[in-house]
Amino acid sequence: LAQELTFPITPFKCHLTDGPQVEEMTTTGAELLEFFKLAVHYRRLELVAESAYKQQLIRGFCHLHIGQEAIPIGMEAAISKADSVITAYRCHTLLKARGASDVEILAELLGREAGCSRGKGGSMHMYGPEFYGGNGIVGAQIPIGAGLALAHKHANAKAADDAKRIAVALCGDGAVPQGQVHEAFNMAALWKLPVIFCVEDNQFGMGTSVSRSNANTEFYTIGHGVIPGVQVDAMDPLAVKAAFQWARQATIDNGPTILQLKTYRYRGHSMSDPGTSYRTRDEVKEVQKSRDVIEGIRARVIDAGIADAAELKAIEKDIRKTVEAALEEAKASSELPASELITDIYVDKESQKGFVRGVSLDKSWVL
Amino acid sequence: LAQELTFPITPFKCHLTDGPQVEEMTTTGAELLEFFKLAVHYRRLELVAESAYKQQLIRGFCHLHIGQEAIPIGMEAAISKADSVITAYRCHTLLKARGASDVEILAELLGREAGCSRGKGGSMHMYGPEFYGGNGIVGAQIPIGAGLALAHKHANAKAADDAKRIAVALCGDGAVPQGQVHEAFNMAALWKLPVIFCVEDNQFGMGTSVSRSNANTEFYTIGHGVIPGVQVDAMDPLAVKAAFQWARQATIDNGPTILQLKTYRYRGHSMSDPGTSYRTRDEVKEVQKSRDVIEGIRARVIDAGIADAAELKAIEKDIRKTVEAALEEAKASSELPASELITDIYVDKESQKGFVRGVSLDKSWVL
Amino acid sequence: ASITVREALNTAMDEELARDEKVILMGEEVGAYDGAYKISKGLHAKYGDERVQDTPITEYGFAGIAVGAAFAGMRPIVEFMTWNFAMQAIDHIVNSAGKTAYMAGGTIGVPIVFRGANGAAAGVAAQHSQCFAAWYSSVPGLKVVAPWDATDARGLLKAAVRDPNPVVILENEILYGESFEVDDAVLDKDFTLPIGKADVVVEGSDVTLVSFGKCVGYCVKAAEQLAADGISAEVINLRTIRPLDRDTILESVSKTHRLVTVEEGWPQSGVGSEILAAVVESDAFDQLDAPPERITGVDIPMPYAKSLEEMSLPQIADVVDAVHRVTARTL
Amino acid sequence: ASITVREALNTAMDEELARDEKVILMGEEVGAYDGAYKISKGLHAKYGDERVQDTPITEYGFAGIAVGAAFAGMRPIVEFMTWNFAMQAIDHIVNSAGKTAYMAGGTIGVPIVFRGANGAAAGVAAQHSQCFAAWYSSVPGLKVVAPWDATDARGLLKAAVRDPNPVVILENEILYGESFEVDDAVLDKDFTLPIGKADVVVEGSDVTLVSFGKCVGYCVKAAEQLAADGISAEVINLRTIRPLDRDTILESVSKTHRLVTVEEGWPQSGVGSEILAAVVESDAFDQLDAPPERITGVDIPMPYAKSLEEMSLPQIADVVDAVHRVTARTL
Ligand SMILES: Cc1ncc(C[n+]2csc(CCOP(=O)(O)OP(=O)(O)O)c2C)c(N)n1
Ligand SMILES: Cc1ncc(C[n+]2csc(CCOP(=O)(O)OP(=O)(O)O)c2C)c(N)n1
Ligand SMILES: [Mg+2]
Ligand SMILES: [Mg+2]
Repeated sequence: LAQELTFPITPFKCHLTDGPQVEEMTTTGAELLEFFKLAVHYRRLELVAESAYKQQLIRGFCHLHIGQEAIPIGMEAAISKADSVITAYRCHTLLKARGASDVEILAELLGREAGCSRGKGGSMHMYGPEFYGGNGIVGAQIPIGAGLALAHKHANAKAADDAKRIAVALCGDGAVPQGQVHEAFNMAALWKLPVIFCVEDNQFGMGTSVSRSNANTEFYTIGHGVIPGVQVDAMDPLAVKAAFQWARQATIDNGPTILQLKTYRYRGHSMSDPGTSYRTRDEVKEVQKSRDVIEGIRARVIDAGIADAAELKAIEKDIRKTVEAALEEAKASSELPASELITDIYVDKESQKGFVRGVSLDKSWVL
Repeated sequence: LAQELTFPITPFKCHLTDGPQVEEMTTTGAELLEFFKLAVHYRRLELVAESAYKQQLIRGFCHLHIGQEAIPIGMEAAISKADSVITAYRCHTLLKARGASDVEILAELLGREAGCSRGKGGSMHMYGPEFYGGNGIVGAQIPIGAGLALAHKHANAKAADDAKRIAVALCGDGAVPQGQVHEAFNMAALWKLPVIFCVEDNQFGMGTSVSRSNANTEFYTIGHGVIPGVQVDAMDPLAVKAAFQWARQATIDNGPTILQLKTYRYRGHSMSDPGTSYRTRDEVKEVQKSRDVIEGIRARVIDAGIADAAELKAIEKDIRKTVEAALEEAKASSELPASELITDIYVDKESQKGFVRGVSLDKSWVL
Repeated sequence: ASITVREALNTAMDEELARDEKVILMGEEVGAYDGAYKISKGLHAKYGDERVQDTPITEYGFAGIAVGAAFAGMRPIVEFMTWNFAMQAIDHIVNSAGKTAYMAGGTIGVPIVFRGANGAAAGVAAQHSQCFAAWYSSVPGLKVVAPWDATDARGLLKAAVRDPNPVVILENEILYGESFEVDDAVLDKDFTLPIGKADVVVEGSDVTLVSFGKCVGYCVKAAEQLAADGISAEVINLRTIRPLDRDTILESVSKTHRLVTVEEGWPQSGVGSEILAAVVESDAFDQLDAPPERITGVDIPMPYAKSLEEMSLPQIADVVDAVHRVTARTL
Repeated sequence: ASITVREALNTAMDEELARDEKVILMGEEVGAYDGAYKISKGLHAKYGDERVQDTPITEYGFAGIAVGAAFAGMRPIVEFMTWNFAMQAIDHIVNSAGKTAYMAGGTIGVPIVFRGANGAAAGVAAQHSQCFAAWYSSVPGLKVVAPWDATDARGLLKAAVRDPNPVVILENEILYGESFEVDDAVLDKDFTLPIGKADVVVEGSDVTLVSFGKCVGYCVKAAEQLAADGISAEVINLRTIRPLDRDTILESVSKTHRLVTVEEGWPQSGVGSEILAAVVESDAFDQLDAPPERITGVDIPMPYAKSLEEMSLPQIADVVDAVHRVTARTL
């Protein structure tokens, strides 16, 4: 497991930077196996959510990250737990990668007390350790992410080099044209904010392919002629790790960077979208066959002799059990009592006192 | 006057295009003299507004275009009266250039019935022949301008080449970072809308110099890597004309283009701003001395022997009289009667019927 | 015939697109995807890109573009996937569409329709569950309608497209799939409903229930239950929230002497607030035999969890209870 | 001492910036230019770029950035040059600031202040003259205050900066230059006013006038005129519009039996609507001896011309007239 292994990675495309000047990544057997476990775990979490949704345990929107697992894996391998992360509604595995438990995530999906937002936020509004959502408004998390970076910039000024923090703000390809994303680019560049803007370029925003919503689909070049950008093969966690390692330092040194993370969404946009009207089934299958994260790592692990197929199967089985057990635990968590309806409107106890109007004056509260 | 004259123009900077490949512009004595008259007229209109403001005949905001006259002159020399124009609140001379009378503009500033908006819009909200404002929200006119172009695109599809129309949407340097400007860029590029996006780069947005609000101040390059752009010496009406001639055709052929019109604002941002805290008086004087539109044309006219200094002075005097007479006429225009308070909420007579609430139920109207 | 609200909206747009080539439809996923909620199903196939335009996820920008097109004489229908996202575009709806006719002294008209799902759906939490009825209906220059049934949906949408002024249509996702009986006249390609007129859905004599959109259905059901208790409720479907049909409301209250308003939106300065205020300010004040009541959404952001969500929104029983309260006493 | 509202706001920010280094001020022209209305005069010179940050004209973006900074523990004060421009940022104010504590089950707080001039100034026409009091105060999760005098301005702004929740401050450009007497206590660097409590500015027994911001001054003047006619008006300065101080209003109405609300904003679903509705829904209904009245801005976009503008807005005489109407009759 301590064995060093080196793999070629897809060349980065770079704009206004030389980028991460690496053509191969060196890893260890241990790391590779860890990546395998994480990929399997992240996917299983979403598969369990998917089936819970089909059993009507989960309501409303539920956006799965299946296919895009290399992003949280590579990112977390490169950034610090003290860094801040924010993303859109497709947030479950990113939160998991930050350190939340399966139960917290699944219980949130089920609307239970053990949920990371205590059942009040649901699929789109999850929060956790240095993880600030989960935002349902396309693009809105990008300036918020720049704001996290603004706070870090203030603190960094007085911090030792190894205590400096950054923010990572992720959005989809469909969010790139959003005006506020560009407003954030401009201010982040002007103020040299330590923020990595990441585009999870999964080729579609709901039913619209990337080129129908973006005049320029080379997102690593979208930073107004001033922000350096790198395009990354984001089906490979090693490439993602290399990109974030470079970007983290670049952003501390020089301000914002953009990562275009080329990936693919296997499922429909949300649970109600079969995901087949705007692309062919063959297209999906082709990606699954040739670029799948789990299969990619599996092959590397087996080829390098770190584990054999059966051992990996056993790991997968274990993880499946773990996540399914977490679902049971989540199910066992209680629903919020009626009294919780009107808590958390304000964050402090003092402000929660007073009159809260119910559906009628009669049903109102005076606390 | 029919004499052909050729002048060198400041080289254009071009992005994603070869741009207007001209290093000199040929004009006639007649055109040059006409430009002189227009420049003097546009400036006088604003000077008269300025003094009317100081006499408290005009209220609220009043943004003068003094210094930037080469833009309406060069633009109108190149585009068609059937094309549509929209700009921000700094709109008086652009409307004048479209064909409105001095009285319509001054009466609007005075809030009188003869005003182009019948006194209801004021300085920031003027409308006229193929002129759609006058918009008080920084940046908002840019998508609206793209929308005018969308309508033209529909009609152009069936129109003869010489009947094709475009839209010109102007904004200030301070408006460029606005998100909706970038949203409009993207859609205009995707849909190949016939729109020229113009940045009147007068170096300041209120008290903020261009480089403090824009990470990239080379606005001709700001079009997301897909929209061609040209930087223009917009203190020279001939350069502006050349740029618009090129841009008009380019936009009909290929969709949006960007013109960065380098100009300078002589006065404060609005009447309450002395305009001296964020720049030196010397800076303003230097521009006035070396790049002033009127003086530039005057020198050319005299040098070419089209008219002498005294003749030009006489023209200036005449124009001054004309505009001052227009002010008197505007002053003579009546104020809107009280009954007009509640007209124009809706544009049609039918919708204007019914209940309109006044300051009290008692003072309400039933029409 | 019986048609769903979705079909009503779809056929209304189809007919208006066919009638007037100045009419275009714009929005996210309205084209090739047939609409996020399939309201525009088949329209892209029939009318093509030029008439049914998919947009990027840039509400502010495309709302502005649509306003510009309307300035130039087109008649755009802008679909917001939901009204929650239209908050990004609210400046254009209010400042560019709503105020321009007035600012221009009547020289510019803005014939535009903004439509989409408004208010709470199911299980979509706080950012996706806001009712914007009170906000938009507070803005002079806009017209604001909220269809309840299929007749409303066809009649109001078609009227909106033909109106020379900006019209906001507040639809409801949960109603899209609901079927309603419609008269043959409603299916006529020139059927419109007058904007500004409320509809008395149920006549009654003991209490006036005023509502719009989905809650009208609750009121109708409540009226049925109340009838069993011998209470005769009159149900007013506002249809239009601006301009508000004061006459119909005041007349009804003068008859029934009791008033309950019902909406899913937040209470403070809501539509119900306006109706109560308008009634008590008028001569109808003297006609009231009991304090009027508002039934509204609870004054909280919408929670995700099902049990909490249900408690956050008015239910039929809340309407019934309120009526019992206001009819319990006689002056 | 006597200070202007501008000085009150300026010193309040200065003291809070000095007190807590997490406090920062952001907005257009707040820095080197000292503020478009000079509210932040001298603060940039004193605290530098890091604490007093000029922004580009990108309200949506910098509101979002400020929210992010608040998520991470800073305490940003966001100045909107006027609230009209904040319509571009309203999604972040409502969806990101207002709703996050609830959506996060209380795990995230958003200690942020959004402030700026609200409502009509003079001669700036429709796009620059809108009152947003009713909109923001309808949103649970926000607190909304509207200072009238220098005491309010200092006390509410300092309380807002120290509040762990998002607070919207609706100021008034015309009041900035107005001077008010203040107690010494008001000048204390730890002076705050409780958010959520109204202030009875004038005690009276014949009618309750409820108002906020600039119109409070009108009510005070109206009360003086009315006193000459032998009518004793009680004037309530709301100070906070959310959470509304129901108790103070209801108590007063129960005493005076008559109610007039005064605001410059549009009538429909305005702040006055809410107050009328809240009163008539409550037990105070039975206490009313006359229909309550709302005095509001006329239901139109704001015209530019001076004569029309004046007619568009409530004047002191309108308040006096309304009081005469509501006191004319006894039940
Ligand atoms: C402002 C806004 N407009 C529209 C929506 C509806 N919507 C939710 S997700 C989505 C597509 C986003 O696509 P992309 O950014 O590529 O992210 P992905 O779903 O692929 O992760 C849309 C249109 C929204 N949530 N917010
Ligand atoms: C959305 C918005 N924010 C702020 C303002 C206030 N404001 C009016 S003009 C202006 C400066 C604009 O500068 P620029 O775009 O360069 O145009 P210029 O005045 O130089 O012509 C500002 C901040 C506004 N009108 N709209
Ligand atoms: Mg995508
Ligand atoms: Mg400028």
